[in-house]
Amino acid sequence: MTDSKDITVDLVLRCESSVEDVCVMLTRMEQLLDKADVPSAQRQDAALVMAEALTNIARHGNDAQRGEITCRVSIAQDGLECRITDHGPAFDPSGLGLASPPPEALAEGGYGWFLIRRLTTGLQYQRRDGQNILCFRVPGTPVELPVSVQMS
Amino acid sequence: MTDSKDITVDLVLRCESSVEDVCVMLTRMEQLLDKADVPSAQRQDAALVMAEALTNIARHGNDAQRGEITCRVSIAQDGLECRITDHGPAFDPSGLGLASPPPEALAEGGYGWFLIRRLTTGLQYQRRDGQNILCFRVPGTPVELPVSVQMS
Amino acid sequence: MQLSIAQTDEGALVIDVQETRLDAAVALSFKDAIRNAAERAGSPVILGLSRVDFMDSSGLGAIVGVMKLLGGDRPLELAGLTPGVKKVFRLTRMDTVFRIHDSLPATRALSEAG
Amino acid sequence: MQLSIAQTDEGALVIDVQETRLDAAVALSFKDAIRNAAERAGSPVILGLSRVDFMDSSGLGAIVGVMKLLGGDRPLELAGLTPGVKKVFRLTRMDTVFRIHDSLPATRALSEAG
Ligand SMILES: Nc1ncnc2c1ncn2[C@@H]1O[C@H](COP(=O)(O)OP(=O)(O)O)[C@@H](O)[C@H]1O
Ligand SMILES: Nc1ncnc2c1ncn2[C@@H]1O[C@H](COP(=O)(O)OP(=O)(O)O)[C@@H](O)[C@H]1O
Repeated sequence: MTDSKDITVDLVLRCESSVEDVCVMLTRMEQLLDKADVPSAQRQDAALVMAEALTNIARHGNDAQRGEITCRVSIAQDGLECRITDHGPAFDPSGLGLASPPPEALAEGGYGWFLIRRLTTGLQYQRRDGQNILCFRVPGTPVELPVSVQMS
Repeated sequence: MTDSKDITVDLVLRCESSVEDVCVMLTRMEQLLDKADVPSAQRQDAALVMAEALTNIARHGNDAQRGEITCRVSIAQDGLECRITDHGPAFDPSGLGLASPPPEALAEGGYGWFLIRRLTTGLQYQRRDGQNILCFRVPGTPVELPVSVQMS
Repeated sequence: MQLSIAQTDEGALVIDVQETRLDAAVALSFKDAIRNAAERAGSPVILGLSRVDFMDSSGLGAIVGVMKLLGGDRPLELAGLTPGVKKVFRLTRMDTVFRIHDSLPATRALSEAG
Repeated sequence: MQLSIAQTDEGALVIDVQETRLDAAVALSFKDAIRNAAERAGSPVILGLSRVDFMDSSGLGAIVGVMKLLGGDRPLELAGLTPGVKKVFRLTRMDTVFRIHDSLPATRALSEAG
Protein backbone atom coordinates (compact mmCIF):
# COMPACT_ATOMS: atom_id res chain seq x y z
CA MET A 1 0.00 0.00 0.00
CA THR A 2 1.44 3.31 -1.11
CA ASP A 3 -0.31 5.33 1.52
CA SER A 4 1.02 3.31 4.42
CA LYS A 5 4.69 3.24 3.50
CA ASP A 6 5.51 5.93 6.04
CA ILE A 7 3.66 4.22 8.87
CA THR A 8 5.60 1.65 10.85
CA VAL A 9 3.75 -0.99 12.83
CA ASP A 10 5.18 -2.99 15.75
CA LEU A 11 3.18 -5.80 17.29
CA VAL A 12 4.14 -6.70 20.84
CA LEU A 13 2.50 -9.81 22.26
CA ARG A 14 3.11 -11.35 25.66
CA CYS A 15 2.04 -14.59 27.25
CA GLU A 16 2.93 -17.06 29.94
CA SER A 17 5.53 -19.63 28.98
CA SER A 18 3.31 -22.63 28.34
CA VAL A 19 2.84 -24.57 25.12
CA GLU A 20 -0.89 -23.80 25.06
CA ASP A 21 -0.53 -20.05 25.59
CA VAL A 22 2.28 -19.83 23.08
CA CYS A 23 0.13 -21.45 20.39
CA VAL A 24 -2.80 -19.10 21.09
CA MET A 25 -0.41 -16.15 20.89
CA LEU A 26 0.97 -17.38 17.56
CA THR A 27 -2.53 -17.60 16.10
CA ARG A 28 -3.26 -14.05 17.24
CA MET A 29 0.05 -12.81 15.85
CA GLU A 30 -0.72 -14.34 12.46
CA GLN A 31 -4.13 -12.65 12.37
CA LEU A 32 -2.59 -9.27 13.16
CA LEU A 33 0.17 -9.71 10.57
CA ASP A 34 -2.52 -10.55 8.05
CA LYS A 35 -4.46 -7.38 8.93
CA ALA A 36 -1.26 -5.37 8.62
CA ASP A 37 -0.96 -6.49 4.98
CA VAL A 38 2.15 -8.64 5.43
CA PRO A 39 2.38 -10.93 2.34
CA SER A 40 1.23 -14.46 3.14
CA ALA A 41 4.54 -16.25 2.36
CA GLN A 42 6.43 -13.93 4.68
CA ARG A 43 3.73 -14.26 7.34
CA GLN A 44 3.94 -18.06 7.14
CA ASP A 45 7.73 -18.06 7.44
CA ALA A 46 7.55 -15.73 10.43
CA ALA A 47 4.80 -17.80 12.08
CA LEU A 48 6.86 -20.97 11.66
CA VAL A 49 10.07 -19.47 13.03
CA MET A 50 8.25 -17.92 15.98
CA ALA A 51 6.48 -21.21 16.66
CA GLU A 52 9.81 -23.06 16.76
CA ALA A 53 11.45 -20.51 19.05
CA LEU A 54 8.45 -20.12 21.37
CA THR A 55 7.73 -23.83 21.64
CA ASN A 56 11.36 -24.43 22.57
CA ILE A 57 11.09 -21.81 25.30
CA ALA A 58 7.89 -23.32 26.71
CA ARG A 59 9.32 -26.86 26.54
CA HIS A 60 12.98 -26.51 27.42
CA GLY A 61 13.17 -23.04 28.85
CA ASN A 62 11.68 -23.42 32.30
CA ASP A 63 11.11 -26.55 34.26
CA ALA A 64 9.90 -25.12 37.52
CA GLN A 65 8.41 -21.67 37.30
CA ARG A 66 6.61 -20.12 34.38
CA GLY A 67 7.74 -16.75 33.12
CA GLU A 68 6.48 -14.25 30.63
CA ILE A 69 7.52 -14.43 26.99
CA THR A 70 7.52 -11.27 24.88
CA CYS A 71 7.38 -11.43 21.13
CA ARG A 72 7.87 -8.19 19.19
CA VAL A 73 7.51 -7.99 15.44
CA SER A 74 8.37 -4.78 13.58
CA ILE A 75 6.86 -4.68 10.14
CA ALA A 76 9.34 -3.12 7.72
CA GLN A 77 9.04 -2.57 3.98
CA ASP A 78 11.33 -5.47 3.14
CA GLY A 79 10.85 -7.91 5.97
CA LEU A 80 9.89 -8.53 9.57
CA GLU A 81 12.24 -7.73 12.45
CA CYS A 82 11.52 -10.08 15.33
CA ARG A 83 12.68 -10.07 18.92
CA ILE A 84 11.74 -12.75 21.43
CA THR A 85 12.61 -12.44 25.12
CA ASP A 86 12.07 -14.98 27.89
CA HIS A 87 13.16 -15.72 31.45
CA GLY A 88 14.39 -19.27 30.87
CA PRO A 89 17.93 -20.40 31.71
CA ALA A 90 20.76 -19.30 29.46
CA PHE A 91 21.69 -21.72 26.69
CA ASP A 92 24.10 -21.80 23.79
CA PRO A 93 22.39 -21.92 20.41
CA SER A 94 25.60 -21.68 18.40
CA GLY A 95 25.71 -25.40 17.63
CA LEU A 96 21.97 -25.94 17.24
CA GLY A 97 20.30 -26.59 13.91
CA LEU A 98 23.39 -26.42 11.74
CA ALA A 99 21.94 -29.39 9.87
CA SER A 100 18.55 -31.05 9.91
CA PRO A 101 18.25 -34.66 11.07
CA PRO A 102 18.76 -36.98 8.08
CA PRO A 103 15.33 -37.95 6.67
CA GLU A 104 16.03 -41.68 6.86
CA ALA A 105 16.51 -41.37 10.64
CA LEU A 106 12.75 -40.67 10.89
CA ALA A 107 13.45 -38.31 13.80
CA GLU A 108 10.40 -37.01 15.64
CA GLY A 109 12.21 -33.87 16.81
CA GLY A 110 15.32 -31.82 16.36
CA TYR A 111 14.11 -29.84 13.33
CA GLY A 112 13.32 -26.62 15.22
CA TRP A 113 16.58 -24.72 15.20
CA PHE A 114 17.34 -25.86 11.67
CA LEU A 115 14.09 -24.23 10.47
CA ILE A 116 14.85 -21.08 12.49
CA ARG A 117 18.25 -20.76 10.81
CA ARG A 118 16.95 -21.66 7.38
CA LEU A 119 14.23 -18.97 7.27
CA THR A 120 15.93 -16.04 8.97
CA THR A 121 18.81 -13.64 8.49
CA GLY A 122 20.77 -11.77 11.14
CA LEU A 123 20.08 -14.33 13.86
CA GLN A 124 21.45 -13.09 17.18
CA TYR A 125 21.28 -14.51 20.69
CA GLN A 126 22.04 -12.47 23.79
CA ARG A 127 21.76 -13.10 27.51
CA ARG A 128 20.97 -9.92 29.41
CA ASP A 129 19.37 -9.15 32.80
CA GLY A 130 18.41 -12.78 33.34
CA GLN A 131 16.67 -12.95 29.99
CA ASN A 132 17.31 -14.68 26.70
CA ILE A 133 16.96 -12.29 23.79
CA LEU A 134 16.66 -13.77 20.33
CA CYS A 135 16.61 -11.37 17.38
CA PHE A 136 16.20 -12.23 13.73
CA ARG A 137 14.81 -10.98 10.48
CA VAL A 138 12.33 -12.75 8.23
CA PRO A 139 13.10 -11.29 4.83
CA GLY A 140 10.36 -10.40 2.40
CA THR A 141 10.12 -11.63 -1.13
CA PRO A 142 11.94 -9.21 -3.43
CA VAL A 143 9.69 -6.45 -4.66
CA GLU A 144 9.23 -6.61 -8.41
CA LEU A 145 9.44 -3.30 -10.19
CA PRO A 146 6.63 -2.35 -12.54
CA VAL A 147 7.58 -2.32 -16.23
CA SER A 148 7.07 1.41 -16.51
CA VAL A 149 7.54 3.84 -13.68
CA GLN A 150 5.25 6.80 -13.59
CA MET A 151 7.05 10.01 -12.74
CA SER A 152 5.27 12.84 -11.04
CA MET B 1 -12.36 -14.71 23.94
CA THR B 2 -11.61 -17.05 26.82
CA ASP B 3 -8.52 -18.54 25.26
CA SER B 4 -6.79 -15.21 24.71
CA LYS B 5 -7.26 -13.71 28.15
CA ASP B 6 -3.66 -14.47 29.09
CA ILE B 7 -2.23 -12.96 25.93
CA THR B 8 -1.53 -9.24 26.01
CA VAL B 9 -1.29 -7.32 22.77
CA ASP B 10 0.43 -3.95 22.33
CA LEU B 11 0.20 -2.11 19.03
CA VAL B 12 2.97 0.41 18.41
CA LEU B 13 2.52 2.61 15.35
CA ARG B 14 4.81 5.40 14.22
CA CYS B 15 4.50 8.07 11.54
CA GLU B 16 5.74 11.47 10.54
CA SER B 17 3.96 14.38 12.13
CA SER B 18 1.71 15.43 9.26
CA VAL B 19 -2.08 15.53 9.13
CA GLU B 20 -2.16 13.09 6.20
CA ASP B 21 0.14 10.50 7.76
CA VAL B 22 -1.64 10.74 11.08
CA CYS B 23 -4.99 9.97 9.45
CA VAL B 24 -3.56 6.96 7.59
CA MET B 25 -2.06 5.71 10.85
CA LEU B 26 -5.40 6.07 12.62
CA THR B 27 -7.15 4.01 9.96
CA ARG B 28 -4.53 1.30 10.31
CA MET B 29 -4.79 1.37 14.11
CA GLU B 30 -8.55 0.94 13.91
CA GLN B 31 -8.18 -2.09 11.63
CA LEU B 32 -5.70 -3.71 14.00
CA LEU B 33 -7.88 -3.00 17.06
CA ASP B 34 -10.77 -4.58 15.20
CA LYS B 35 -8.67 -7.69 14.43
CA ALA B 36 -7.63 -7.84 18.09
CA ASP B 37 -11.32 -8.19 19.08
CA VAL B 38 -11.63 -4.82 20.82
CA PRO B 39 -15.38 -4.06 21.14
CA SER B 40 -16.52 -1.52 18.56
CA ALA B 41 -17.69 1.21 20.97
CA GLN B 42 -14.35 1.16 22.76
CA ARG B 43 -12.51 1.11 19.44
CA GLN B 44 -14.47 4.12 18.24
CA ASP B 45 -13.79 6.06 21.43
CA ALA B 46 -10.09 5.27 21.20
CA ALA B 47 -9.95 6.20 17.52
CA LEU B 48 -11.63 9.54 18.25
CA VAL B 49 -9.37 10.41 21.18
CA MET B 50 -6.25 9.42 19.25
CA ALA B 51 -7.43 11.44 16.24
CA GLU B 52 -7.87 14.55 18.41
CA ALA B 53 -4.49 14.17 20.08
CA LEU B 54 -2.60 13.30 16.89
CA THR B 55 -4.23 15.98 14.76
CA ASN B 56 -3.31 18.56 17.40
CA ILE B 57 0.30 17.39 17.31
CA ALA B 58 0.46 17.58 13.51
CA ARG B 59 -1.24 21.01 13.47
CA HIS B 60 0.08 22.82 16.53
CA GLY B 61 3.02 20.69 17.54
CA ASN B 62 5.68 21.58 15.02
CA ASP B 63 5.82 24.54 12.74
CA ALA B 64 9.24 24.07 11.23
CA GLN B 65 10.52 20.53 11.28
CA ARG B 66 8.54 17.34 11.20
CA GLY B 67 9.20 14.73 13.83
CA GLU B 68 8.09 11.20 14.48
CA ILE B 69 4.94 10.47 16.46
CA THR B 70 4.62 7.17 18.33
CA CYS B 71 1.25 5.81 19.33
CA ARG B 72 1.19 2.76 21.60
CA VAL B 73 -2.02 1.00 22.55
CA SER B 74 -1.99 -1.82 25.10
CA ILE B 75 -5.11 -3.93 24.92
CA ALA B 76 -6.22 -4.86 28.43
CA GLN B 77 -9.23 -6.84 29.56
CA ASP B 78 -11.14 -3.76 30.70
CA GLY B 79 -9.88 -1.00 28.45
CA LEU B 80 -7.14 0.35 26.25
CA GLU B 81 -3.98 1.94 27.69
CA CYS B 82 -2.68 4.55 25.26
CA ARG B 83 0.58 6.46 25.15
CA ILE B 84 1.35 9.06 22.53
CA THR B 85 4.81 10.64 22.24
CA ASP B 86 5.93 13.43 19.93
CA HIS B 87 8.81 15.90 19.47
CA GLY B 88 6.72 19.07 19.37
CA PRO B 89 7.27 21.97 21.79
CA ALA B 90 6.13 21.59 25.38
CA PHE B 91 2.66 22.90 26.15
CA ASP B 92 0.37 23.06 29.12
CA PRO B 93 -2.83 21.06 28.66
CA SER B 94 -4.13 21.64 32.19
CA GLY B 95 -6.54 24.35 31.08
CA LEU B 96 -7.54 22.84 27.74
CA GLY B 97 -10.93 21.31 27.10
CA LEU B 98 -12.42 21.82 30.56
CA ALA B 99 -15.61 22.77 28.76
CA SER B 100 -16.74 22.46 25.16
CA PRO B 101 -17.49 25.62 23.17
CA PRO B 102 -21.17 26.59 23.71
CA PRO B 103 -23.23 25.17 20.83
CA GLU B 104 -24.77 28.54 19.97
CA ALA B 105 -21.27 29.93 19.28
CA LEU B 106 -21.14 27.68 16.21
CA ALA B 107 -17.41 27.23 16.78
CA GLU B 108 -15.51 25.44 14.01
CA GLY B 109 -12.79 24.26 16.39
CA GLY B 110 -11.85 23.94 20.02
CA TYR B 111 -13.67 20.66 20.68
CA GLY B 112 -10.57 18.46 20.60
CA TRP B 113 -9.31 18.48 24.17
CA PHE B 114 -12.84 18.41 25.52
CA LEU B 115 -13.45 15.14 23.67
CA ILE B 116 -10.11 13.76 24.88
CA ARG B 117 -11.05 14.49 28.50
CA ARG B 118 -14.59 13.28 28.11
CA LEU B 119 -13.69 9.83 26.77
CA THR B 120 -10.63 8.95 28.84
CA THR B 121 -9.55 8.27 32.41
CA GLY B 122 -6.13 8.71 33.98
CA LEU B 123 -5.08 11.44 31.55
CA GLN B 124 -1.46 12.38 32.20
CA TYR B 125 0.88 14.77 30.40
CA GLN B 126 4.65 14.66 30.85
CA ARG B 127 7.54 16.44 29.20
CA ARG B 128 10.64 14.26 29.10
CA ASP B 129 13.79 14.18 26.93
CA GLY B 130 12.41 16.79 24.56
CA GLN B 131 9.22 14.82 24.03
CA ASN B 132 5.60 15.27 24.98
CA ILE B 133 4.19 12.09 26.50
CA LEU B 134 0.43 11.82 26.77
CA CYS B 135 -0.99 8.78 28.55
CA PHE B 136 -4.62 7.88 29.03
CA ARG B 137 -6.97 5.00 29.31
CA VAL B 138 -10.03 4.37 27.19
CA PRO B 139 -12.20 2.32 29.52
CA GLY B 140 -14.44 -0.50 28.41
CA THR B 141 -17.36 1.11 30.22
CA PRO B 142 -18.23 4.74 29.43
CA VAL B 143 -16.60 7.58 31.36
CA GLU B 144 -19.04 9.47 33.57
CA LEU B 145 -17.41 12.81 34.30
CA PRO B 146 -14.68 14.93 32.80
CA VAL B 147 -11.45 14.62 34.77
CA SER B 148 -8.53 16.96 35.20
CA VAL B 149 -5.08 16.36 33.75
CA GLN B 150 -2.42 15.20 36.16
CA MET B 151 0.88 16.98 35.61
CA SER B 152 4.16 15.33 36.49
CA MET C 1 -14.67 13.62 -2.15
CA GLN C 2 -17.59 11.55 -3.43
CA LEU C 3 -21.05 13.06 -3.07
CA SER C 4 -24.40 11.93 -4.39
CA ILE C 5 -26.81 14.85 -5.00
CA ALA C 6 -30.60 14.77 -5.40
CA GLN C 7 -33.78 16.68 -4.53
CA THR C 8 -36.97 15.87 -2.64
CA ASP C 9 -40.43 16.61 -4.00
CA GLU C 10 -40.70 19.27 -1.30
CA GLY C 11 -37.69 21.09 -2.75
CA ALA C 12 -34.91 20.09 -0.33
CA LEU C 13 -31.39 19.60 -1.71
CA VAL C 14 -30.03 16.26 -0.53
CA ILE C 15 -26.26 15.72 -0.45
CA ASP C 16 -25.33 12.16 0.48
CA VAL C 17 -21.68 11.86 1.54
CA GLN C 18 -20.02 8.74 0.10
CA GLU C 19 -16.91 8.83 2.30
CA THR C 20 -16.29 6.64 5.36
CA ARG C 21 -14.15 9.14 7.26
CA LEU C 22 -14.59 12.85 7.96
CA ASP C 23 -11.25 13.66 9.56
CA ALA C 24 -8.58 16.34 9.45
CA ALA C 25 -7.16 14.96 6.20
CA VAL C 26 -10.39 15.55 4.27
CA ALA C 27 -12.04 18.41 6.22
CA LEU C 28 -11.02 21.14 3.76
CA SER C 29 -11.90 19.27 0.58
CA PHE C 30 -15.17 18.21 2.22
CA LYS C 31 -16.10 21.82 2.91
CA ASP C 32 -15.21 22.83 -0.65
CA ALA C 33 -17.15 19.97 -2.19
CA ILE C 34 -20.28 20.67 -0.13
CA ARG C 35 -20.09 24.38 -0.95
CA ASN C 36 -19.92 23.53 -4.67
CA ALA C 37 -22.76 21.04 -4.39
CA ALA C 38 -24.90 23.59 -2.52
CA GLU C 39 -24.72 25.99 -5.45
CA ARG C 40 -27.62 23.97 -6.79
CA ALA C 41 -31.11 25.13 -5.78
CA GLY C 42 -33.01 23.60 -2.89
CA SER C 43 -33.77 24.31 0.72
CA PRO C 44 -33.14 23.03 3.32
CA VAL C 45 -29.84 21.33 2.49
CA ILE C 46 -29.91 17.82 3.96
CA LEU C 47 -26.52 16.17 4.48
CA GLY C 48 -26.58 12.36 4.43
CA LEU C 49 -23.95 10.85 6.70
CA SER C 50 -24.90 7.16 6.76
CA ARG C 51 -21.62 6.06 5.11
CA VAL C 52 -19.48 8.04 7.53
CA ASP C 53 -18.37 5.72 10.31
CA PHE C 54 -15.70 8.01 11.68
CA MET C 55 -15.89 11.77 12.30
CA ASP C 56 -13.61 13.77 14.59
CA SER C 57 -13.77 17.41 15.67
CA SER C 58 -12.20 18.48 12.36
CA GLY C 59 -15.12 16.86 10.55
CA LEU C 60 -17.59 18.46 12.96
CA GLY C 61 -15.91 21.84 12.40
CA ALA C 62 -16.25 21.44 8.64
CA ILE C 63 -19.98 20.73 8.96
CA VAL C 64 -20.42 23.80 11.17
CA GLY C 65 -18.45 25.80 8.59
CA VAL C 66 -20.80 24.66 5.83
CA MET C 67 -23.80 25.63 7.95
CA LYS C 68 -22.42 29.14 8.37
CA LEU C 69 -21.62 29.43 4.65
CA LEU C 70 -25.19 28.58 3.74
CA GLY C 71 -26.49 31.46 5.84
CA GLY C 72 -29.52 31.77 8.05
CA ASP C 73 -32.26 31.43 5.43
CA ARG C 74 -31.06 28.10 4.07
CA PRO C 75 -30.82 25.65 6.97
CA LEU C 76 -28.41 22.69 7.00
CA GLU C 77 -29.98 19.49 8.29
CA LEU C 78 -28.37 16.10 8.92
CA ALA C 79 -29.55 12.54 8.26
CA GLY C 80 -28.44 8.97 8.86
CA LEU C 81 -25.89 9.48 11.63
CA THR C 82 -23.93 6.35 12.55
CA PRO C 83 -23.33 5.67 16.28
CA GLY C 84 -19.79 7.11 16.31
CA VAL C 85 -20.84 10.31 14.52
CA LYS C 86 -23.91 10.71 16.70
CA LYS C 87 -21.73 10.46 19.78
CA VAL C 88 -19.53 13.39 18.69
CA PHE C 89 -22.64 15.56 18.15
CA ARG C 90 -24.06 14.51 21.50
CA LEU C 91 -20.89 15.03 23.55
CA THR C 92 -20.34 18.52 22.08
CA ARG C 93 -24.09 19.27 22.32
CA MET C 94 -23.95 20.27 18.66
CA ASP C 95 -26.94 17.98 18.16
CA THR C 96 -28.95 20.89 19.58
CA VAL C 97 -28.15 23.23 16.69
CA PHE C 98 -28.92 20.90 13.78
CA ARG C 99 -32.20 19.31 12.82
CA ILE C 100 -31.30 15.62 12.65
CA HIS C 101 -33.32 13.08 10.63
CA ASP C 102 -33.03 9.35 11.25
CA SER C 103 -32.64 8.67 7.55
CA LEU C 104 -32.51 10.48 4.22
CA PRO C 105 -35.90 11.44 2.73
CA ALA C 106 -36.99 9.96 -0.60
CA THR C 107 -35.48 11.86 -3.52
CA ARG C 108 -35.79 12.18 -7.27
CA ALA C 109 -33.05 12.83 -9.82
CA LEU C 110 -31.77 16.36 -9.77
CA SER C 111 -33.74 18.75 -12.00
CA GLU C 112 -31.10 20.15 -14.32
CA ALA C 113 -33.08 23.40 -14.60
CA GLY C 114 -32.86 23.80 -10.80
CA MET D 1 -9.29 -33.33 17.03
CA GLN D 2 -11.72 -33.58 14.12
CA LEU D 3 -11.05 -36.30 11.55
CA SER D 4 -13.11 -37.51 8.65
CA ILE D 5 -12.52 -41.19 7.84
CA ALA D 6 -13.31 -43.11 4.65
CA GLN D 7 -12.00 -45.82 2.32
CA THR D 8 -11.10 -45.99 -1.36
CA ASP D 9 -12.32 -48.75 -3.66
CA GLU D 10 -8.72 -49.96 -3.75
CA GLY D 11 -8.77 -50.50 0.01
CA ALA D 12 -6.82 -47.49 1.28
CA LEU D 13 -7.86 -45.92 4.60
CA VAL D 14 -8.29 -42.18 4.14
CA ILE D 15 -8.07 -39.91 7.20
CA ASP D 16 -8.86 -36.30 6.37
CA VAL D 17 -7.69 -33.91 9.09
CA GLN D 18 -10.26 -31.18 9.82
CA GLU D 19 -7.94 -28.93 11.85
CA THR D 20 -6.25 -25.76 10.59
CA ARG D 21 -3.16 -26.01 12.80
CA LEU D 22 -0.83 -28.89 13.60
CA ASP D 23 1.33 -27.33 16.29
CA ALA D 24 2.82 -28.20 19.67
CA ALA D 25 -0.53 -27.65 21.42
CA VAL D 26 -2.28 -30.40 19.43
CA ALA D 27 0.61 -32.71 18.46
CA LEU D 28 -0.11 -35.31 21.16
CA SER D 29 -3.88 -35.46 20.70
CA PHE D 30 -3.31 -35.56 16.93
CA LYS D 31 -1.08 -38.62 17.27
CA ASP D 32 -3.62 -40.32 19.55
CA ALA D 33 -6.53 -39.57 17.27
CA ILE D 34 -4.76 -40.87 14.16
CA ARG D 35 -3.68 -44.02 15.99
CA ASN D 36 -7.30 -44.66 17.00
CA ALA D 37 -8.57 -43.97 13.50
CA ALA D 38 -5.95 -46.27 12.01
CA GLU D 39 -7.33 -49.21 13.99
CA ARG D 40 -9.79 -49.49 11.12
CA ALA D 41 -8.73 -51.70 8.22
CA GLY D 42 -7.15 -50.31 5.07
CA SER D 43 -3.74 -49.88 3.53
CA PRO D 44 -2.03 -47.59 2.75
CA VAL D 45 -3.20 -44.99 5.27
CA ILE D 46 -3.60 -41.68 3.41
CA LEU D 47 -3.58 -38.55 5.57
CA GLY D 48 -5.46 -35.57 4.09
CA LEU D 49 -3.92 -32.24 5.10
CA SER D 50 -5.74 -29.76 2.86
CA ARG D 51 -7.35 -27.95 5.83
CA VAL D 52 -4.05 -27.58 7.67
CA ASP D 53 -2.63 -24.16 6.87
CA PHE D 54 -0.03 -24.20 9.63
CA MET D 55 2.28 -27.01 10.69
CA ASP D 56 5.49 -26.64 12.69
CA SER D 57 8.17 -29.19 13.59
CA SER D 58 5.97 -30.54 16.40
CA GLY D 59 3.30 -31.33 13.82
CA LEU D 60 5.90 -32.89 11.54
CA GLY D 61 7.22 -34.94 14.44
CA ALA D 62 3.72 -36.22 15.18
CA ILE D 63 3.23 -37.33 11.58
CA VAL D 64 6.59 -39.15 11.65
CA GLY D 65 5.52 -40.75 14.94
CA VAL D 66 2.30 -42.02 13.33
CA MET D 67 4.28 -43.43 10.42
CA LYS D 68 6.48 -45.39 12.80
CA LEU D 69 3.47 -46.63 14.79
CA LEU D 70 1.87 -48.02 11.64
CA GLY D 71 4.93 -50.14 10.96
CA GLY D 72 6.70 -51.01 7.73
CA ASP D 73 3.94 -53.03 6.06
CA ARG D 74 1.31 -50.31 6.28
CA PRO D 75 2.67 -47.18 4.64
CA LEU D 76 1.55 -43.68 5.59
CA GLU D 77 0.95 -41.40 2.61
CA LEU D 78 0.05 -37.72 2.53
CA ALA D 79 -2.36 -35.71 0.38
CA GLY D 80 -3.44 -32.10 -0.21
CA LEU D 81 -0.49 -30.26 1.33
CA THR D 82 -0.99 -26.48 1.57
CA PRO D 83 2.00 -24.26 0.65
CA GLY D 84 3.12 -23.68 4.26
CA VAL D 85 2.98 -27.39 5.12
CA LYS D 86 4.73 -28.36 1.89
CA LYS D 87 7.54 -25.96 2.73
CA VAL D 88 8.24 -27.64 6.10
CA PHE D 89 8.46 -31.05 4.39
CA ARG D 90 10.72 -29.65 1.68
CA LEU D 91 13.10 -27.77 4.01
CA THR D 92 13.56 -30.82 6.25
CA ARG D 93 13.71 -33.12 3.18
CA MET D 94 11.03 -35.24 4.86
CA ASP D 95 9.14 -35.05 1.54
CA THR D 96 11.57 -37.79 0.44
CA VAL D 97 10.26 -40.33 2.95
CA PHE D 98 6.53 -39.97 2.31
CA ARG D 99 4.56 -40.62 -0.83
CA ILE D 100 2.74 -37.34 -1.38
CA HIS D 101 -0.47 -37.04 -3.45
CA ASP D 102 -1.70 -33.73 -4.82
CA SER D 103 -5.20 -34.39 -3.54
CA LEU D 104 -7.22 -37.01 -1.69
CA PRO D 105 -8.42 -39.96 -3.81
CA ALA D 106 -12.16 -40.56 -4.27
CA THR D 107 -13.62 -42.45 -1.31
CA ARG D 108 -16.76 -44.25 -0.25
CA ALA D 109 -18.38 -44.43 3.17
CA LEU D 110 -16.49 -46.58 5.62
CA SER D 111 -17.51 -50.25 5.54
CA GLU D 112 -18.56 -50.98 9.11
CA ALA D 113 -17.42 -54.57 8.75
CA GLY D 114 -13.91 -53.33 7.89
N1 LIG E 1 14.96 -21.87 24.44
C1 LIG E 1 15.72 -22.95 24.79
N2 LIG E 1 16.10 -23.11 26.07
C2 LIG E 1 16.84 -24.17 26.42
N3 LIG E 1 17.21 -25.15 25.56
C3 LIG E 1 16.85 -25.04 24.28
C4 LIG E 1 16.08 -23.95 23.83
N4 LIG E 1 15.89 -24.11 22.50
C5 LIG E 1 16.49 -25.26 22.16
N5 LIG E 1 17.08 -25.84 23.20
C6 LIG E 1 17.84 -27.13 23.18
O1 LIG E 1 18.19 -27.38 21.82
C7 LIG E 1 17.69 -28.65 21.39
C8 LIG E 1 17.35 -28.62 19.91
O2 LIG E 1 16.22 -27.79 19.67
P1 LIG E 1 15.38 -27.94 18.35
O3 LIG E 1 16.28 -27.87 17.18
O4 LIG E 1 14.29 -26.93 18.37
O5 LIG E 1 14.75 -29.39 18.41
P2 LIG E 1 13.73 -30.02 19.50
O6 LIG E 1 13.17 -28.92 20.30
O7 LIG E 1 12.74 -30.72 18.65
O8 LIG E 1 14.60 -30.95 20.30
C9 LIG E 1 16.52 -28.92 22.30
O9 LIG E 1 16.24 -30.29 22.40
C10 LIG E 1 16.97 -28.31 23.62
O10 LIG E 1 17.79 -29.20 24.33
N1 LIG F 1 -0.09 18.97 20.91
C1 LIG F 1 -0.22 20.30 21.05
N2 LIG F 1 0.87 21.11 20.94
C2 LIG F 1 0.73 22.43 21.07
N3 LIG F 1 -0.43 23.05 21.32
C3 LIG F 1 -1.54 22.32 21.41
C4 LIG F 1 -1.50 20.91 21.31
N4 LIG F 1 -2.76 20.46 21.47
C5 LIG F 1 -3.53 21.50 21.66
N5 LIG F 1 -2.83 22.64 21.65
C6 LIG F 1 -3.40 24.01 21.84
O1 LIG F 1 -4.66 23.88 22.48
C7 LIG F 1 -5.70 24.46 21.70
C8 LIG F 1 -7.01 23.72 21.87
O2 LIG F 1 -6.93 22.45 21.27
P1 LIG F 1 -8.24 21.67 20.91
O3 LIG F 1 -9.13 21.60 22.10
O4 LIG F 1 -7.85 20.35 20.35
O5 LIG F 1 -8.96 22.52 19.79
P2 LIG F 1 -8.42 22.95 18.34
O6 LIG F 1 -7.24 22.11 18.01
O7 LIG F 1 -9.59 22.71 17.47
O8 LIG F 1 -8.07 24.41 18.48
C9 LIG F 1 -5.17 24.47 20.29
O9 LIG F 1 -5.77 25.47 19.50
C10 LIG F 1 -3.68 24.69 20.51
O10 LIG F 1 -3.40 26.07 20.68
